[in-house]
Amino acid sequence: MSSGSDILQTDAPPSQPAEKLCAFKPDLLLSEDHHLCPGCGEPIAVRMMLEAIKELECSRRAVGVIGIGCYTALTGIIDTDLVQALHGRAPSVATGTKRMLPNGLVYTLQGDGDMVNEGLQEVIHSAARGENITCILLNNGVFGETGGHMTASTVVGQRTKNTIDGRDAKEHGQPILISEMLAQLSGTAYVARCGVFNASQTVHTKRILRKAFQTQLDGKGFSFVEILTMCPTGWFVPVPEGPDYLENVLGSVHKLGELKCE
Amino acid sequence: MELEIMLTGIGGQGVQLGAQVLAQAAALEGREVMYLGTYGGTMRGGNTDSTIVIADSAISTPPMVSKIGAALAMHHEFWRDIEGKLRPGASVVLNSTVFEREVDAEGVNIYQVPATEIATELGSPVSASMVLIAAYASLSGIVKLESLIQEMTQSLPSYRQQHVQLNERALRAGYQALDANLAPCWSQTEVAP
Amino acid sequence: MTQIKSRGTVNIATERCKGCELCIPVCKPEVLRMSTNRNKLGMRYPELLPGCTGCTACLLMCPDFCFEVYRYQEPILHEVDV
Amino acid sequence: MTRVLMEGSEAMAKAAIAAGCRFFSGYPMTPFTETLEYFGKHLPDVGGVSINAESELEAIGMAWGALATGARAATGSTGQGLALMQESLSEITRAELPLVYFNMARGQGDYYQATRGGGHGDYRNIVLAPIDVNEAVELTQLAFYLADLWRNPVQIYGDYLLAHTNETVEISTMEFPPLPPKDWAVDGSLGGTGKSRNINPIGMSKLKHEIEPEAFWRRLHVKHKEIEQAEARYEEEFLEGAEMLVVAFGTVARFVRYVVREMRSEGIAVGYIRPITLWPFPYEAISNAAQNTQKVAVLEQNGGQMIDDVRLAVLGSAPVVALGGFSSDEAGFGIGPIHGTDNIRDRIEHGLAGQEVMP
Repeated sequence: MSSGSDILQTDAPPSQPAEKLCAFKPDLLLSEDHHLCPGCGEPIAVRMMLEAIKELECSRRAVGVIGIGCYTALTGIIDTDLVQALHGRAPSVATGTKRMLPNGLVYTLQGDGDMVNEGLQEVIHSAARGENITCILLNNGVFGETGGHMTASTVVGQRTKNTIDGRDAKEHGQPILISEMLAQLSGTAYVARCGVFNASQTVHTKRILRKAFQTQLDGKGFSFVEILTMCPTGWFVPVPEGPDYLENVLGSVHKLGELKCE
Repeated sequence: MELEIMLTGIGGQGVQLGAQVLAQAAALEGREVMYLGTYGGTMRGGNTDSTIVIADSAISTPPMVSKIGAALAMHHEFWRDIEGKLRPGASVVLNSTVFEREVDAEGVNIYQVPATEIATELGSPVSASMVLIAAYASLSGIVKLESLIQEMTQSLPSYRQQHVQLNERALRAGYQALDANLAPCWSQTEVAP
Repeated sequence: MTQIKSRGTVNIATERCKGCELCIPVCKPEVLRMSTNRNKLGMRYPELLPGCTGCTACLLMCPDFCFEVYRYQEPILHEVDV
Repeated sequence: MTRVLMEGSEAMAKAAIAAGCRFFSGYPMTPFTETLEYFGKHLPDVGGVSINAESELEAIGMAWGALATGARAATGSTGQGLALMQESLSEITRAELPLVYFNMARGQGDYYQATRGGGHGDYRNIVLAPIDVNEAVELTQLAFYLADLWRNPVQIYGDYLLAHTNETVEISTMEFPPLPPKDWAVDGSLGGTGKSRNINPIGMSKLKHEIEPEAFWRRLHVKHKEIEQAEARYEEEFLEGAEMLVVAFGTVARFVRYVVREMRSEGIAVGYIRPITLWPFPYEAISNAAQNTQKVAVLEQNGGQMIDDVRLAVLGSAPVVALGGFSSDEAGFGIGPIHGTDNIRDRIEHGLAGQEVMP
């Protein structure tokens, strides 16, 4: 449509009068620099989370308990108080933190390998206990950090390093749909699944995160947000195809929506 | 001075309660006390015994004792385990209503108290262990009767408070069953208050 | 020559860009495209053509925080070759 | 404050509360259960929290989270349960959080676990091994102080007899020197200021993308060396003129001390030394004592674990003989013939005759 000469200058703020709608980074991020892969969905989800905390005016009371995964690299730039937990153990650590800090907004950030594999009992028990915390799952269906291995939420047919021809239910079993599992428990007050595969879903993700945090602020009990995130590196798909793969392959099994809202 | 006392009997005879009341009464009187109850897996009918060490300064004796200065036996069933541990000069108080065995130990002083019979006459055989500990308290002066009564009341769980009066009668009767100071365990000046 | 209206614009931190291209398809007015040049990381990066609406979709989908989004007080008109 | 008769497990829990412990999480297991019960019953009275966790893994995780807020917090189990907690123990050590944890062990077979640990990497936990309930009450309070002072976990190593023996004790809050403020604790208040905190076991800090494991580990190592210098504690009796020195710890040492006192009163030249801290181990005290004796005996209720440390202390200056061994009841709770002064005396007499005792 346009030729090369039409390229606008974008290396500085505009010189004409203009309103800044959005800064490079959310206020609760210390720096834009990180080492996650191109096309990764996790920084997008973390941006939404930090914006939700800021919008709820909880910047000065939020404490994050962080699991082990690629997103752990972001702990160097997340500007809320943090406690680094072991792989899978964040919900228990968050339990102790919240009990001693009842006015804090206590959240966990975990991946599917962390939460649905290693720490499955922790999240289930914390949910069943109705612990007044918000657990956030970044679900990309692989162990991204080790290079793309199968997790308990890898969908059937999905290629991973150890299911190179696709997850075969006969050999590798079926994925765990963690949101559905947690929604059944009477201790959970809010459960929703969303994804960051396009702009409107990303905005919706923030809306869901706000509702989950509000659930905690209202003292209603355990709130849970599962965010489907891209991992083109771990999926062995071309980077630009990540969002489509997420929506159509993972999203068709881990279906989006609010599963519980009390 | 460190005095090791063992109580023995069959589960359900009140051995643990008796030991607890005796131990607590000594603590109430400012003594150093250590006590450990051991019993079989069942509530009633199994082996039950309890070790108490009462002292006038920090206790050196470990919780499982090899030698004992006094034995209170509610029943003969598990008596053999205890007999060999008696020190020369030890006081042995037997529930003579049901204790049907010879005491095979040299140089010990045996006192027969028909504890179950006394308790039954007072209303119920379950308070026999109160009779026995009070009888021992009387002959040894280890604790005062009032201390036993106070700690018995404290030690009974809320659902057994209806037994307080019966147990108090049993303690008083036991205290009368043997002459006071037959075998004093503290020096006379200490017993006085 | 024709006129294209830009209601908004972006400031792009091209040196941070890892070239994932997620911003390209989410741009509804289709005014982002990948560069032919490469940045210091060796990556192609997005370039802006006239017609930006300031919708923030690019920013929302950028994992590397490369976009800052502005809305002009008055739309800017660009003269472009058709 | 008067002295009251209390069961060991309850007395330790009460001492912990007196020391300011406000959070406890645990999973029931004999003989640790009564400790958990006491916290559950009495922590709410002081505004504290006690959680009956769904597993040991979760129990220690919860304590970790509570510690991060600056609260004095504790957990515990038996050695079996602590085996499940090992991963967290090494991480909490690295996160420099002041955890206090109880091992109501089923005997003394957890010596290696307590002093070497089964966790990953280079880490050390202070281990206090009380001889009786009175000392346990003091050491429990000391544990919270040492944990805060060094920002390092402290274990209290007890057993069935310590947990279940009743003793007259006095429990009142002990005085310790002032501690630095816990400015590292999270409360959320620094969010968005650029100075938010990160309690982190791998040395990662804000605005640094790379960790520096070597520098981090070296710093911890230096701290652990300082603890070794500062905190070794022991008790000794009758070292003067002792022909043989008996080393024992915890409840077994109570039997050993009793027998050694008895034998000394009979004129038998036996001495006694007891590590109160299993780590740091009182190497120097034992090394010095070994210079003036003909042999050193180790009497522990296991197949021979502390004997390694005794050998390291003695370093060949006297023969080291093993007099300990396995000893348990049928349930495996770790009460056995070794908990008898006759049995202990027999073992010590073997030692005096130059004979080892097969475990």
